[in-house]
Amino acid sequence: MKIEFAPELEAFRAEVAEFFATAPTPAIREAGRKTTSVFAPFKECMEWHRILYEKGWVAPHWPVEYGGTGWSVEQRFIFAEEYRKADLPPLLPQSLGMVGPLLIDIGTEEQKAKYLEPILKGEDFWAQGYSEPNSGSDLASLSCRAEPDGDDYIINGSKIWTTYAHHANRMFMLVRTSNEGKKQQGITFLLLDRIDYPGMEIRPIVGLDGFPEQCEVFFEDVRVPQSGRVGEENDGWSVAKHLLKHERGGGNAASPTLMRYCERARAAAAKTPSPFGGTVADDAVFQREIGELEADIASLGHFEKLAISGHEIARDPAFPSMNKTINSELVQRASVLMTQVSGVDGLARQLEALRVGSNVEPLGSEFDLVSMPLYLNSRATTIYAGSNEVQRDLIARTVSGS
Amino acid sequence: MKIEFAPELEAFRAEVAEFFATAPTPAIREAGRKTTSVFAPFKECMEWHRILYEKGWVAPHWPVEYGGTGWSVEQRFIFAEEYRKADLPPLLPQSLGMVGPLLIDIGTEEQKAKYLEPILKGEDFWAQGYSEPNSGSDLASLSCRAEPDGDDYIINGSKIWTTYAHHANRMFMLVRTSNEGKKQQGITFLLLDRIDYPGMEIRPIVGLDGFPEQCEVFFEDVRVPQSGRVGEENDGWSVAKHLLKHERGGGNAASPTLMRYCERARAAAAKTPSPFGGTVADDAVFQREIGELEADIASLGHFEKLAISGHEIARDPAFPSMNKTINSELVQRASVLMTQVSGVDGLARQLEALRVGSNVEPLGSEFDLVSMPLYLNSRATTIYAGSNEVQRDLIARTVSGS
Amino acid sequence: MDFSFTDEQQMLRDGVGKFLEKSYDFDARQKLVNSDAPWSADAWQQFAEFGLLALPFSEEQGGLGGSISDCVAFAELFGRHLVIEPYLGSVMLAGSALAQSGHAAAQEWVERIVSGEAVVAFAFEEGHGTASPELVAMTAQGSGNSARLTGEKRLVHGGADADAIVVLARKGEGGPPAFFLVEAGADGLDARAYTTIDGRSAANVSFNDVAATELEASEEAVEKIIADAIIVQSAEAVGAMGALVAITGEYAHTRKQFGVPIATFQAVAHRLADMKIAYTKARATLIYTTALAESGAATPRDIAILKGQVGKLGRAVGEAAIQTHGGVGMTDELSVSHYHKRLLACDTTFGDHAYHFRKVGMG
Amino acid sequence: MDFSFTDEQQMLRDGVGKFLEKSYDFDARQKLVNSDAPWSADAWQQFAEFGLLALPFSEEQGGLGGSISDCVAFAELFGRHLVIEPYLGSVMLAGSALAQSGHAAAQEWVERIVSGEAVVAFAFEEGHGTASPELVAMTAQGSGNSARLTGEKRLVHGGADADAIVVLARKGEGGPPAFFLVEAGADGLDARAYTTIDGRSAANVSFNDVAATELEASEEAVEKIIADAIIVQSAEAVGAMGALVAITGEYAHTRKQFGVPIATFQAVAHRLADMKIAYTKARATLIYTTALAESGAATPRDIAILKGQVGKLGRAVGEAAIQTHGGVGMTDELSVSHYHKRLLACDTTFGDHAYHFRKVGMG
Repeated sequence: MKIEFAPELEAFRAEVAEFFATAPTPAIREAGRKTTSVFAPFKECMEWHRILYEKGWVAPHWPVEYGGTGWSVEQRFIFAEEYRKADLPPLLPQSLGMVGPLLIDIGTEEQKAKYLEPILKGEDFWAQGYSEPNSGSDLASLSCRAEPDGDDYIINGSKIWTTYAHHANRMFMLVRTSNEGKKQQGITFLLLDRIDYPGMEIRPIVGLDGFPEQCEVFFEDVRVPQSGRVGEENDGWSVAKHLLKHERGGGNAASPTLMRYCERARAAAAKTPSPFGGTVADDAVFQREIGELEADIASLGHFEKLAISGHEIARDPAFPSMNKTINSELVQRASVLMTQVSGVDGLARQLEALRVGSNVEPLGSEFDLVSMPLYLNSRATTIYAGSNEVQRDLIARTVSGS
Repeated sequence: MKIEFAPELEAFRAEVAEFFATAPTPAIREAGRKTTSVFAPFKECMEWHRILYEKGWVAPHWPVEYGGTGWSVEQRFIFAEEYRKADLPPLLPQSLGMVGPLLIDIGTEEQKAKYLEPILKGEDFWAQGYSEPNSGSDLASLSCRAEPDGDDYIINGSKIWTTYAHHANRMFMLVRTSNEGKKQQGITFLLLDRIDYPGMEIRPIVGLDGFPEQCEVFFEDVRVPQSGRVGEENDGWSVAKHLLKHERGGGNAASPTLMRYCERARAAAAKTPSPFGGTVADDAVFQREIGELEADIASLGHFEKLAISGHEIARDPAFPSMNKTINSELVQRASVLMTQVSGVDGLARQLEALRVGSNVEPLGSEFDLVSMPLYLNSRATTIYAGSNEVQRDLIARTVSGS
Repeated sequence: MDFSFTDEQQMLRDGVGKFLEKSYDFDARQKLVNSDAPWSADAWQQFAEFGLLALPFSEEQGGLGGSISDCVAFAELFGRHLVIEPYLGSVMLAGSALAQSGHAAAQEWVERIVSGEAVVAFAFEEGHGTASPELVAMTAQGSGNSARLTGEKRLVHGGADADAIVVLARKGEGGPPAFFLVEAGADGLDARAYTTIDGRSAANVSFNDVAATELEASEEAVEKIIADAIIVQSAEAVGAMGALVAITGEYAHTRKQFGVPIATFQAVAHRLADMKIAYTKARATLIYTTALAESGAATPRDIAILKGQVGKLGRAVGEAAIQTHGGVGMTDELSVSHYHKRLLACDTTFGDHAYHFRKVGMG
Repeated sequence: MDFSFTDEQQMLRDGVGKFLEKSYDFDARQKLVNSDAPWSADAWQQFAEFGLLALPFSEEQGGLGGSISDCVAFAELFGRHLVIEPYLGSVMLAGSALAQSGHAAAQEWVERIVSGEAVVAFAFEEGHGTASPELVAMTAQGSGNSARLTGEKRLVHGGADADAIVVLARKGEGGPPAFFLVEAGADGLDARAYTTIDGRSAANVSFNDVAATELEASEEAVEKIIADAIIVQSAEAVGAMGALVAITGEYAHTRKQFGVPIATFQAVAHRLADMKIAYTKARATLIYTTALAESGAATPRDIAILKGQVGKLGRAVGEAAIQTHGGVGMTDELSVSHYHKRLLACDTTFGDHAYHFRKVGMG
């Protein structure tokens, strides 16, 4: 066993920190500080995406030949740590973390040639059309239907929880192409070149935090080319399962973000008087709680680092589900702690002050502005991408005595 | 709404406290302090039972005509509070809390005449024969068989988790008398006059705390009279369900015992140095934890008092299951807190020093002697009398929107 | 012991309940929250007609001489319907502060509150969480009719719209907390209005050498007024919890996944069971503590237990309700998230559950 | 980064594992625990033959110059088999304390430990929970070869049976903690022996002006020795957790209730999932922290995180295993309760998870 602490790595860290200190615009920085979700404010996030693309750092986890950086595990972690320390908006996962890696793995050469570069460049943004009003945890029961018609499919039905569909220009989705056999068998995975095909309608859904992050997408006789299919017709379930590994397990490590939440909570606590005297940061109960949270986040970090290094832990079939479960529940715990530090100053609804570029002053600190929306939004983490109940079902299936 | 705080009640409290201060023998007091289970040391517990019988206070929750005290709700709570404050051994529930109330409710006049008085007097102690090695949570699947034969039944099979069977002289049990229909339908409830019928064998089971509290009871062609049947043949399930209400819901209130654990933990904490300075009792984290625990115990007390006063809460079909669930989980939490106060001084196995009348000095304090055995034993509370999983299933069935 | 509502209280519940069912359903409530009005003047008038605004005041003061259990009786319904009107601030807090004062101006304000003619806000919080009167730092200069206030109060419900504000501040440096009356529009008074996450109109109010009238009050009176407000707010929270248990139970029996209602999944069923346990515990503690208070026997520890339990259990019920609903539980459209936000607000004001549990632990 | 065991370490694991499977199964272990012997002399001799007793010592001292990851490699197996021999006390703690000393007597003791000829106990705890060397209060009078010890040490594993005891005590009033060597049978030494809940022979040892030899040690050396012991003990705990996950998974798939294996009940399945998550987290932290220590980069915070996580997660896994087993999990007969008691002991010694999390939180 060993961990390298080579001097080159410190030089790399300095290079990354320098870039993060100079490259982002003020609006990008503001968007980073005001991110209260997995999904950062769209416009500034994509601006930042394009700056990172120019630098060649937009997709560290992609293979070098497709535009990845070829960094070591240590470098990727240093990059992630510095990224979070700088409070920069996280890049959106749908294109870079989901459909991109999927196409690299199993797309046709034509699909790769057509789609990967615009993803890297930040020209395209893909929405994910999986869930339906009656198919949540039971995703395989989806009924949005695609009928073959010549070289096309005709789609009818609807999708829901399609994050940022109102910002997207492309969409990947699961459709039902057959009702024969098991419900998993008649599903097909489609890439849609446009999100404004005739017959498509997108309706944003206002969330409990007041933001329209999710959408519902309706299809009425929408004609799309069959060439957008990934994998075989009726074999979309295995394509989706392949992709889920990227969604749940891979992509970016979550622990640096979580540790950053703790740092922000500590900084705010140091300015907050405790009803028991001194500041909240000095309070034994706060220290006990944040200490446990940080220990749990550290364990997630260890888990992530072992996985990225190629340790057998990542080959456990339960790995993606464990990663998703641990991460989502820690986001919730961290955000609870943040709202506790904010106290009553988190109870004001400040949608306008939260907008990037707003000239409305927050009522309290910037920390108090984001803590409650973050908490509210984070209630979704144990629901989306396969609810934690479904994840635990999957994990349990890998536990048997013999 | 109102709560009486009449001056007579304070006089009653004084009378009870005076009795508890003078009536118990030293051995009974020692047994109380060394009780590390729902089940107090048998010999001293029954001595105390007989002293309470002489006083007329052995069964406050029984109807007056059968030997109850006729006390008001307030008086019963005062009695329970003073009882716990005096650290006296709790009376064993099988006879007074289970089979006694059952017979009062639905026993024949003969059964009442024969069994109630020896229970009150502490001459009889009943074991409960419900669970079997293959029927735990799924109690209705029990297979210990009783074949009618003239005026008798012939019993074959075995029972397990029969608490204190090695101390008992009588036993009530569930047997299978039919395999027709649903598994609940062929069960019969029997009273056994003796626990040493030919063909019966009792084997104590050593628990994780080192004590033989539970037993296994084997039956090989054991002949018992049919007159011991309660209710109809094959209708034992409804009899058992009736009894469960007493086991889970009624009988004695648990909150005074739990509050007493907290008092003992606080007293020990006041003598224990904290690694963070001062004593553990002064430590903010300890205060935060015991405060939450005491608040939860207070809520259980409120719940119990509402129920005893006849509030609608007690008529909720989920009441017994909620009571059992809350109580059992609080016992576990309280005992965890106690072991935390004891720290390493709870790690010694001191079975001999725990015996009532032992002349072996405990290694540390008496508190440190009992905290770990209590913790270990309390792991059973969420398992026995219907596991908490089964209880939650039952509670959930009472939750529906319409 | 008797922990049931009286026949009269049950009648009051029936009446208020019918009105709210009819005129204050969730859609109407949301329309109100999203309107420019800080609250519904119609509903307020209706509350006056039911006598709710007069309830806690003595008959000599034009009130109905009601008790704390009377208030609990209907406050559960306020919680069930997510009522946003400033009953707690104007009646339970500011009103009670005025009513206990012998000051003539105070008596006039009480009459106007009782008639529904005026709403008075209550300014207490000073930021992050002012859990108890002993933590109030704002200090008045001068006393009697010529007191002056400087500083900021936050989360003042109705602070920008009320006809007057009762402020809790110290009587001079290191002095005890006392009530001060400030009229709307007073020089140096500035309110920045906003809506809270639970749909209420509130304001952060800054005081720049504002003229105020001291309302003499004993420390016990201050403590009792806050304690009664905590009980009534807890009743609201318990009402909201009960609604969530019912709504979530209904949903779990209706919503199908994998071909069966999700209530048939044990993980969902056990969560429903835990919700019911939490609600039942919270309600038992509410009722018992109300009965204690009614008998004049509720200690600060009893109030801390109630506040802590309702805060903790309410949060847990809200989070469980959202998780059980899945995606739709995350939307603004369903009531579930609004109940949860109300429960969060109840936990957070007057000290959250962590504060109160620690107070209990301090003995 | 490389977090895998080397081929050599894997071979060591295979060898030790085979021996334990064959000679140290649960029945054999229970027979040993219930015997009069404090531990198995045969097993100890076998550990010597595997080189385990020599492993952490330098080659100049007759050791094998092994690393902390070598020790972790087999310590997981010690945990899986609930090994009761005093490896931690005699080799990791007393042995390392002796080895770092330049004292001639100390070197002789190291040789005897390495050969398996002697067992040396380590006296650290002073009651209720001595979480860290800085909390040691026992103070030595005098120094060098003529130090004198007075006071009590508790939970000294092998304290009544060892050939010598290394005591951690302060060098004079307010002085830094240092190691002192006391030979068995010294005047004024009195050990009250007992068995611990996890089946080990321990003693509370009282010192009444007992002659001792000071083993000079820097504060860093003391801290490092305790940190290494915590890592090895954590490896044992993680091994025990892994065993519980496997045993409980097996049981849940075998035991039937309501006509189906209990693993098909979602409440049981989710508990199994949580057990696996806990074990995986604890093991990831064990491995990462071991690699850090191997690179000389483990900070006190890293050690506190490891100790806290293994303590908390181990307890949770043990409790979940018992609950899943139901009644039989409560018995002395099955291994489940013994694993749990071992995990409780691991949590409790050297400061429990609450202590370490708070240390982490103090920053």
